[in-house]
Amino acid sequence: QQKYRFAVVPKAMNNPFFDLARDGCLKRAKELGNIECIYRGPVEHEPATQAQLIQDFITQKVDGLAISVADVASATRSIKAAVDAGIPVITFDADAPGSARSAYIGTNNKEFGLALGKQLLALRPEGGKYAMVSGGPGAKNLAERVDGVREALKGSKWVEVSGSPTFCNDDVALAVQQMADLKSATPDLAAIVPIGGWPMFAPEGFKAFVNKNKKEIDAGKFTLVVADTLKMQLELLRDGYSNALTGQRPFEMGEKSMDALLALKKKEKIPEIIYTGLDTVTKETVGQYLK
Amino acid sequence: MALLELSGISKSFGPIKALSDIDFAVGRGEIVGLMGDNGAGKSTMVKLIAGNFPPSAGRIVLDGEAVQFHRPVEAREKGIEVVYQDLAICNNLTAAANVFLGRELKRQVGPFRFLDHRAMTRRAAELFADLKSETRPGDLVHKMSGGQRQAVAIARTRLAAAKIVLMDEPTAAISIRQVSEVLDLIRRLRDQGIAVILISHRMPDVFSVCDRVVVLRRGRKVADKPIARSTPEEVTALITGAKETA
Amino acid sequence: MALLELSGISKSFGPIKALSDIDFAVGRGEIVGLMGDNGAGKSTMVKLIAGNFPPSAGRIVLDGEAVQFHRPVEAREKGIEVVYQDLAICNNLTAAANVFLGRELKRQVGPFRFLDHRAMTRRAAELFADLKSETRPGDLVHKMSGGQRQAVAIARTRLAAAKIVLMDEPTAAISIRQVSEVLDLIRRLRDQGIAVILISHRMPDVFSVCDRVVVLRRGRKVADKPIARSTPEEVTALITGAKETA
Amino acid sequence: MAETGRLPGLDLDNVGRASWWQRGLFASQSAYVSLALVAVVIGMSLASQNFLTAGNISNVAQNFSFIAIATLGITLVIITGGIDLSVGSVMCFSAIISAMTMTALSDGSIAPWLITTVDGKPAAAVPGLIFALSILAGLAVSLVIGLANGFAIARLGLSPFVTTLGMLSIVRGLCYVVTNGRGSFPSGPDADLFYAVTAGKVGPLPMPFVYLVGLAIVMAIVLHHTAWGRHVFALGGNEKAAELTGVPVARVKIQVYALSALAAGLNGIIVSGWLGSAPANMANSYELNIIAAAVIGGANLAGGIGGPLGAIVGCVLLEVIRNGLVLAQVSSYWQQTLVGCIIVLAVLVDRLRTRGP
Amino acid sequence: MAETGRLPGLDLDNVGRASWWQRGLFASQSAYVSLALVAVVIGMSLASQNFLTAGNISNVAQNFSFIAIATLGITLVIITGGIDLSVGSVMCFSAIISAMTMTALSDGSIAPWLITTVDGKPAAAVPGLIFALSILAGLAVSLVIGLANGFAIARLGLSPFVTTLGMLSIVRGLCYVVTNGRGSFPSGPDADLFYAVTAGKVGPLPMPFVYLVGLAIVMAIVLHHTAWGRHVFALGGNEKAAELTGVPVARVKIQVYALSALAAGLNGIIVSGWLGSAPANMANSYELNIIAAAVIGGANLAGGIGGPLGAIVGCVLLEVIRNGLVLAQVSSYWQQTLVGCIIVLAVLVDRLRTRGP
Ligand SMILES: Nc1ncnc2c1ncn2[C@@H]1O[C@H](COP(=O)(O)OP(=O)(O)OP(=O)(O)O)[C@@H](O)[C@H]1O
Ligand SMILES: Nc1ncnc2c1ncn2[C@@H]1O[C@H](COP(=O)(O)OP(=O)(O)OP(=O)(O)O)[C@@H](O)[C@H]1O
Ligand SMILES: [Mg+2]
Ligand SMILES: [Mg+2]
Repeated sequence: QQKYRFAVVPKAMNNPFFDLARDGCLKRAKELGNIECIYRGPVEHEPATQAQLIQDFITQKVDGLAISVADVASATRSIKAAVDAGIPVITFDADAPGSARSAYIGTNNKEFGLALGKQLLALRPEGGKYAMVSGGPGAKNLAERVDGVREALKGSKWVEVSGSPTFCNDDVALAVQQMADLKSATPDLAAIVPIGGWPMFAPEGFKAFVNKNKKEIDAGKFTLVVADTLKMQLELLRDGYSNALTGQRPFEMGEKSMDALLALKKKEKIPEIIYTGLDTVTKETVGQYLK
Repeated sequence: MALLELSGISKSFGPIKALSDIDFAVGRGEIVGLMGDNGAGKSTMVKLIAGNFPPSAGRIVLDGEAVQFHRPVEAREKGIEVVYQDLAICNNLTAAANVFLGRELKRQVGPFRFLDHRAMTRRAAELFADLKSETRPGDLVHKMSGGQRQAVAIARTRLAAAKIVLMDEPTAAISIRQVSEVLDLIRRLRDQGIAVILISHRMPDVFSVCDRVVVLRRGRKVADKPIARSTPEEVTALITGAKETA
Repeated sequence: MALLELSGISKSFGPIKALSDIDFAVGRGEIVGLMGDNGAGKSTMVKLIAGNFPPSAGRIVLDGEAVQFHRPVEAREKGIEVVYQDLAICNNLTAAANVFLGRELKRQVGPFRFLDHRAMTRRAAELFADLKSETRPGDLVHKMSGGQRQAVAIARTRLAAAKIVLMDEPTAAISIRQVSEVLDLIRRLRDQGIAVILISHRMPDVFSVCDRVVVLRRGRKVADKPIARSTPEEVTALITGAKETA
Repeated sequence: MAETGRLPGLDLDNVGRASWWQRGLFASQSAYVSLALVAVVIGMSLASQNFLTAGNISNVAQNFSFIAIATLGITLVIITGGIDLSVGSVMCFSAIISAMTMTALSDGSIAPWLITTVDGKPAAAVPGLIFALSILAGLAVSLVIGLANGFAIARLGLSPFVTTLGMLSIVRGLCYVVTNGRGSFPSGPDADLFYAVTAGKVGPLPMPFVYLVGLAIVMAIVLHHTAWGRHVFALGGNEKAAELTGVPVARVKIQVYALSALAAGLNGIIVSGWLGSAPANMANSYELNIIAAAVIGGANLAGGIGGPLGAIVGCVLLEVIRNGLVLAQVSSYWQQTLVGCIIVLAVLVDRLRTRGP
Repeated sequence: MAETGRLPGLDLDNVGRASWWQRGLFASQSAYVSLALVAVVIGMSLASQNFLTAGNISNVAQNFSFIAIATLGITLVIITGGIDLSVGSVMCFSAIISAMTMTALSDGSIAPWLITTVDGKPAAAVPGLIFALSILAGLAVSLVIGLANGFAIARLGLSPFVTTLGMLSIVRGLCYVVTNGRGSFPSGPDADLFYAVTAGKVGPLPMPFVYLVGLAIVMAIVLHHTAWGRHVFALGGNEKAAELTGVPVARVKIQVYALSALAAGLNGIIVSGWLGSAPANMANSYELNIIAAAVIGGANLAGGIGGPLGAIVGCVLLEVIRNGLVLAQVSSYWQQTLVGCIIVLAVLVDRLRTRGP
């Protein structure tokens, strides 16, 4: 049986989100047996470093590349170089539409934002002021989520405060501090929607923040709808520290990437866009996700 | 007319009045000894004349023209050369490079002007030989002894046609062999019509070359008289304060 | 028996032989003048004795005991005090702090030992007064004149009961008033049985206080004789190389 | 330095007395930056009425003390004329090691005799011991890193910038290596104690703030009233002179880098207690903020000048600006630019003040 | 410095001649790091058979020149005894401004007369003019930033570390502000020219490599054979002495910071050409790598020592290690740790070599 080496290149290796994708790849690679999954990306989110790494993989003549795109334009060129060298490329998590990649596997980030917005609207149709917390200003997928949230809430009674979104640069401590700052800046803030899990990755800091505003939350005057559904986030939701979560499925992204690359190697046809779907979790449904 | 004339010069550093109301003149080809206790203000006076900092009050007239230097190089362009007490030497450069620092010799190559290493080395070697100093032009100053460094600082003043040379304790660290060379040099400068202000704590040096001696005490001028009409004993008394004025 | 004895001492810095095969001894209560041209190796010799660096060859015997210092403080603990040519002063500290640097006076408060600022200031003031120096103990050294700094460096050697004091051009930058104080100090040290090695380019100083004079030339000892049997002229000739040996 | 008293016998007629505003605290950078701080606070409270609320003040007090303890440590290094770029990485590594130790002790994967079972739930055999061991483990690795820095700088004579730059990289890499990029969480029977001690409150005061004030006072006394403190300043003034006069230069240097790493390690543990997590990218590039805070507070990178008061003021200023800009609803994009401007302005004020004659 | 010849008249009997390995190039850090480089290359080529393939060598040549031009610039600053932390931000900002200018000129939103339409597609009215203007715009902003750094440091007397730390923050903030966080990419009729000039090849040599070699040769000549170069070294040796002897200290300093920023700007434009994009977080925290490369190559942060050869060797070493670790399939997490070790080792070797008497 033919052996294949597939490289998985995340945006940044310091993000726990990509660990799940890696675990998915590794598990699937083991199941398939004839695949080696090489997981390697820039440690921090920086496009030039990612581009250099892709070059290195091309030099190594890996059999396939799955890339979470750090910067669309630069990845477009790297992908072209890989495809020219005969290496099939797919993107996962963050896409480079218009590039030579064969497929994208991941979340529809616009949908993701819309889902977050709709959750908020469902919980609090009466509206109020809201703010968002984002990761880095450079990331296209995050920008799409922000747009999605805004679109979902357009026409409703929800208004975004100025200064939103704040950017925590993937620094979880900063994310919690920014939530506190946003609440201080606008005491009648009715909701915060972090469009990534950062503040909840600092569970104690997040709890401290929530406890300070416990009365308002219990009274339904302050709502927290958070993106992502990592285990610690589900636990926090279960314990009443947030109102709802919407999550992507990074593990599946990893699994499906291996399948897609293998299919490409076997010259099979695969759909260009494969959405892995979203999990919408509320207090009521959190139990089944925590199993 | 005096070559250099200071009138009503004062200089304060915060609460310290380093110089108070100094009047002082140097003529062409005159050697003036500037003496005084430690902290009397001698170096401060040199630095004022050399444009290191402006006086708090008073004016400086050079060659009949009131001058206001903002940078040392301006003073040098007007013909004031200085040997600083702390020598002003770059340890990471060679002796020759230090001598020519700020006025390197250059050679035209097409439209560019490159350093003329050979000419500078040769000229520096001549200057050191003149001073009877065993300083090697190509050696890094970093490794040199105190006296060798002083030779570098003195050699520097010989590069351009100066009107006046200020020497702040130029013989402090050098051996007797070179002391007499420096004193000779000072005399040769005088013979070329160049004025010299010599700061020194060595009474014999001052009395052997200077035409006039000026004594500072705690920032004030307490004496200014021809060397012939003074004695080492009197100057010592003036410096220590045993005698109030002369 | 000599207090300090150097035998066969050599020291090279890469290609430069700063000292070659020096034998040299100092007795208790003896004042030895160490003279030589710039770069002759005087400071190198002082630094060897003071433990700044080890000799390339040869041995040092202090008080009958062979010593091998690895750090300056070890030499000091054995009773060797030094006034360095470059003074070894911290500009950001006060004069008093500099004098007591490395051996601060302390006061016990419970289990802790705190600095005794008052005692140090007072003692430093006494030391400066002794030297007839107008140095204020509480002032930052940063702002002081060259001579004031030298006073700080000299005051430092008076703190402990030394066996031998090495002075590398201690009078280079200080005014005549204090020169005589320093020379007096050296005599007083001798009277207490302390040996002094005085490096100086000032012939009169050496001839007025020293018992013996040693002349170095290009790293070799060319003379070592009682002052009474030498003359300034002879020493000058030895320094300049006009005379080969004595 | 404390002795500025005048001596009776020494009255020179050309030396006056410095005016009050040129002496002591008033002449220090800390005083000027404090003024700047007051100005910024007034400005911020005008820009947002929420700035001076009790909740926000307690936020600020908590947030600034997150980097302030590390800033105290680095101030010592800066006074000796050195620099420590590894503090951010050390914060993270020490937090990770503490959390991992606590987890390993609690699930019995090391030293299982420390764990008993009470009512079917695991409990500590000796109350607080797991907690103490975890903290000690974190501090111990910090100490080792600090000693390595100090050894390389003091004994091998390497440049502090390069050594600690290398260490920044080495330690950050280790953070990723030991956790596989994931970070770790304090857990087990002593976790609550851990949170209480690091992120709790004493009356109205957040714990980190209490530690900070205590450490700052000790540091002020040690710097100005012990021989060791004097030696730290001497090193920054003229290292060669310090060596020649018998100051144990190498030892003091090693101690200073060790203390800086310990302070950073402690700071990291406290932050991880507040976060409830020690992510592997925690405190990433904080070294620049920490150095900026120390410098804004008056520590001079050339050595010989600095102190705890300035360090704290610098940290407060940075945090007030960060917090204020969010409160004033300034676009996030502008924040970095403004913080940069403030850093330059703070040193500019100092420079204009001391501008020579 | 070039004059080491001996003079006939001056032969002192106690002064010998340095052995060959203690003189000239052999005694320099660059020589030792080059040796280390050779060792690493041999090691890597044993670890992975892909390492010495033509494709990979050309990769390495391209990648290291991405930071090498900026390293040349910062080496100048380091020789004067300064430091420039803003280079990473400047790389990014200059690339963004270039790309934005090209886009704006191409879609006619500024200076629409530069655009005509040929066969229904937009084309440049004057071939290459849009390209030239875009590059100039990028370099012009870099120059402005460099001049601002230089002015603050030379005229206002601020510390280089703090000034450029502030600038790092200011300029990175501006990158986000002008692009609204998204970055930008070169587009329009001259984009292909832009790509050819920045990321093309001359024969087998990548363009960036060609620029680098050219600039390094010019720099070597200027440093060692012009008065300006001599003054740069003098500044690093003793700034006060340089001032007193008539070296135009402030001017040279400003020029040096301006050149450093220009080099970084040029480097940024080249990288963006290769990426085909100028994202707003490009070259984030590259300053530490760039400084590390300069230092590994022998530039001394205390000032007075350094040169282009060393800078290049330092960059090559860092890139060979990065590339080699990927090829040898060592985890990224270890890469940082290893780079840190190499930094420390490089200065350690230098230190042992020059170890005192
Ligand atoms: N930059 C400065 N800031 C503050 N005070 C200064 C400064 N420079 C000099 N002083 C003070 O001014 C006074 C005069 O100093 P100056 O250096 O002129 O003395 P001097 O006569 O040259 O002494 P010496 O013979 O010791 O060199 C001293 O009290 C000194 O402390
Ligand atoms: N650290 C060093 N490295 C290399 N060479 C040195 C070093 N220290 C001194 N030298 C050299 O050793 C020789 C002797 O120097 P030393 O300082 O002992 O002279 P000196 O007799 O004290 O002269 P001076 O009267 O000028 O102070 C000189 O040639 C000097 O260049
Ligand atoms: Mg003087
Ligand atoms: Mg000497």
